[in-house]
Amino acid sequence: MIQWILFTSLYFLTFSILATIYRLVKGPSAPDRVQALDALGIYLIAGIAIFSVLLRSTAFFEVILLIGILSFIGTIAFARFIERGVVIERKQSD
Amino acid sequence: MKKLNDVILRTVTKTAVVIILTFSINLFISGHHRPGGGFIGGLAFVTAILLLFLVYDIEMVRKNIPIDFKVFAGIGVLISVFTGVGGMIAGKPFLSQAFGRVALPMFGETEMATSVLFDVGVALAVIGTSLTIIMSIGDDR
Amino acid sequence: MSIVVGILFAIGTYLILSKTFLRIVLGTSIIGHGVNLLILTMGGLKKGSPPLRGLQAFNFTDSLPQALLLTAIVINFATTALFLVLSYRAYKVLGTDDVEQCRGYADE
Amino acid sequence: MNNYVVLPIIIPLITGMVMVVFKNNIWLHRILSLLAIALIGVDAVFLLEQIKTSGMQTLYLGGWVAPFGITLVADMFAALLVLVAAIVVFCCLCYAFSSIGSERERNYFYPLCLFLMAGVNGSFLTGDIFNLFVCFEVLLVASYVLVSLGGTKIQLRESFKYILVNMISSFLFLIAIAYLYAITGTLNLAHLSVRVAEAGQGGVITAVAILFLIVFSLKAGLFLFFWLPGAYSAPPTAIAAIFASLLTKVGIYAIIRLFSLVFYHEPGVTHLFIGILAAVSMVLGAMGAVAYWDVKRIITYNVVVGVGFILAGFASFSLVGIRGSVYYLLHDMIIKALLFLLGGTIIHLTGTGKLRDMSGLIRLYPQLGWMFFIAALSLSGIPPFSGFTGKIFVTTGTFQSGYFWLGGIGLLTSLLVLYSVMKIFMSVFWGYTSFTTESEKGTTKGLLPSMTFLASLTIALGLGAEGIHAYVDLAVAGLLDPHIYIDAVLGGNGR
Amino acid sequence: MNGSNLIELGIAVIILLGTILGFLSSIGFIRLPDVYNRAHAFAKSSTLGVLFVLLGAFLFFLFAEGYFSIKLFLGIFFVFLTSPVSTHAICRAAYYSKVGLAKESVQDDLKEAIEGYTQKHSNAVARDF
Repeated sequence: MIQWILFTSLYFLTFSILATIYRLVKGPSAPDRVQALDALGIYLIAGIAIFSVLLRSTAFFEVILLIGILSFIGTIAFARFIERGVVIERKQSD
Repeated sequence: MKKLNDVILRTVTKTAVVIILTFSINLFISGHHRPGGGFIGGLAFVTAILLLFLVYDIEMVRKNIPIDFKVFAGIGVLISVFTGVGGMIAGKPFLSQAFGRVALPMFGETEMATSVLFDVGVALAVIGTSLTIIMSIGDDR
Repeated sequence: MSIVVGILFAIGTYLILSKTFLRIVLGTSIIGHGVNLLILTMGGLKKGSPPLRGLQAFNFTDSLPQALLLTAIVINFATTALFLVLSYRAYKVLGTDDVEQCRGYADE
Repeated sequence: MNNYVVLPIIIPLITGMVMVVFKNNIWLHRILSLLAIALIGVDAVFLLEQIKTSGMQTLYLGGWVAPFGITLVADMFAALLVLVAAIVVFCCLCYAFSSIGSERERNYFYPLCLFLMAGVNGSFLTGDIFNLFVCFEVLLVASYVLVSLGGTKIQLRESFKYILVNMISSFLFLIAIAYLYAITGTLNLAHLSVRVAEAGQGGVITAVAILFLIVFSLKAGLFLFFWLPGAYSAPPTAIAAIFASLLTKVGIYAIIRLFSLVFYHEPGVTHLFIGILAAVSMVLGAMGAVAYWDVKRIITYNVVVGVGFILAGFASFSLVGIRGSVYYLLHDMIIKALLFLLGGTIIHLTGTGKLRDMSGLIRLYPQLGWMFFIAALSLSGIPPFSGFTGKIFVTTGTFQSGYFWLGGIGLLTSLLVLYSVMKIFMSVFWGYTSFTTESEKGTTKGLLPSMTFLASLTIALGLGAEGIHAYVDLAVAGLLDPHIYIDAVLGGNGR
Repeated sequence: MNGSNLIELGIAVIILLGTILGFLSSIGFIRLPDVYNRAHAFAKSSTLGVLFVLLGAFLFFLFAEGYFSIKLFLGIFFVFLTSPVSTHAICRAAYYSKVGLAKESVQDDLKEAIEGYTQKHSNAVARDF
């Protein structure tokens, strides 16, 4: 029963990821694609969490946190790039 | 030019950096028996500082962390190599590891191995080199 | 896995054969990942009991390729980073990121 | 169990890192780097004596025994190469003190040289194929930075291609390692040799061997040398000399080691292939050397010829041929460094690399001119100098094992090489003196001693070939009989 | 069906709820007309969905295995903290790089704010933002 529910939720997740990939490929503007990448990271986190429940293993928690961190930093970097044209500023103007 | 108004980002960054640093130290320490270790711990550390770079700017981070990261890398590799040399001095082959149990005042009895020192060296080297690379790309003149 | 290795190699080769610096760097990086995956695949699944006491599994992955892989990843990371820095400097100094314009010698 | 084996790798590593930490003190850098290289040389002499008296020296890192842990092996061949490499780098660094310029010195020139040295020594001494890869990468990363150090336009352009070619060959190397591991299940060289001998060298293993050959010939400049002239003529003289004398030789060492220890079962296929590649690269290199009228170009193409000649001796796979290869390899490392330093000095003096733009330099710099004359004769194998021993052994070896065409091409190309170098000599040093001391662009102050040392070394190596005979013979014996290596590494438990 | 099974079932339902939320937000991700609307769909319901899933995993390990995972807790906190912020950053970037609003949009408050600001500091350059 529980397994069945978890598998169903994995199916839902797969559909969501497919939708995100559609947006990633289609997305008319750059922010769309960045948004889709961020969403992909988030859904990946969810998938790993479901897997760790399925396998009853605590080994994947580091991965969850790591993907979270990396996707956050990547998104911020992209946002910086789109907004100002540079990723890291030498001296922030004031 | 006026300063950009990104209060939300800055506020969150202050918390997130702390979380990432905690996590990196966790990764680093767990490397002896579980996945983790010097390289990954070092990289996680770098991500924290990278976040600072992104949200603030290079000058500001440099002012607050006044360390030359190349020196960091050099010291790291030196530490790693010297842990190997330590085995040589004792008459064993290069890179021989020694470990024993040490009673620390707060943590009770802890396992201490020279490979941890090696890992410290690796982590320092990774932090140093990656930050040097990031700075040299971001620091265009 | 082998198919993925092939796809990665194909993408990487395509990118390397293109003209701009950044694409070439990305191509080498992607080929590097393909190679890492290849090593992992070549390690294969071993039969018998693992070389650790207290474990009862019968199928296990070979751990040596993983150690090799870690080293290879580190090296790949270092070379890619260096390559990236260098191509950035080359772009700044040469004023172009087109490989075609970097051909030959100015004095001949 | 011998900790001397690891010293040539960790001494440069430690000193280099100390230099990185104390980065502003150039004099400290100079003294420390010379000290480190000298220490390596002394250590190599120690190793030589130990190997002579008690056979090959091995070191199991961390005490893990052979097929499982990382092994370092020093046989005679490797120790000789380490010694010569130390000598060459010592001279090049002496040369660099007064020629490289303080800009590059401050940008970690000496530490990078030492890392390069660590990588080179590591790949000479390592006992398993993956660490060969790792050491290759260490030396390649150092060389990438050295090529682009200074950041002139030509350097950046050439280093981009250089890095690309070398990265791809590294990936091929990894692929070959992966296949080899999948087939044999081990990476230790001695263990590999045993496994391959057990299973027989089938078609698949031969294919992997050819893959390895392609990888190493990319690195050594054997046949696939298209990247070499650009990359070696771009950086400053001292760096180019180190590259020419060490980097290609590491590739050659890897080819010789692998194909004498592991893939020696099918000489009809693999060694013939090496022979053909060697012949082609000799011919093409000689053609390039004859065709160009530019000092650096001619010398660079001579590197390719040298690579071809060494491997021609190895391809014959006979006692005499391999002995010739070893002799010629040692000679080639010294003479190529000398030639590059001389060529760099000429360019430094006249401010141009074109042969047609200069003449009559010998009146102003007689010492330089005669040194170049010696180098030219030695390069093409005229008797009293060091090239002669190698050439005669290689040619005899190829004739003995029936590769008459290979030996013939070797002789023919050495004639062409003589012509190409004499072309430099005649047009640069001979003829009407158009330069006066006022119009020169630089001085030879501080540059001459290291070149004089190298030149006297090549004479000494030629005259005293008998003296190192015992060492070379031990090296050749180790190369011809893999069981010596296997027994030394695997000890009693070699299966 | 005893207690622990019931708890596990409840946790599974929580996870399912989370993924359904994520699924709905991904439909919004496809269907909505412009960046800002899509960001809205993603930032609200998808973050909530992932939080449900992670919370489910956290509770699962807390009750079924008796293992209080500080790492997972940190992860939940981190995702909860950063996901909206990154969406916010993207939206800002999109707005300042002049990605247009959808045709159906009726109100643009930020534009008025910016105009008001530039009128107030008329000597400031238009690139201020």
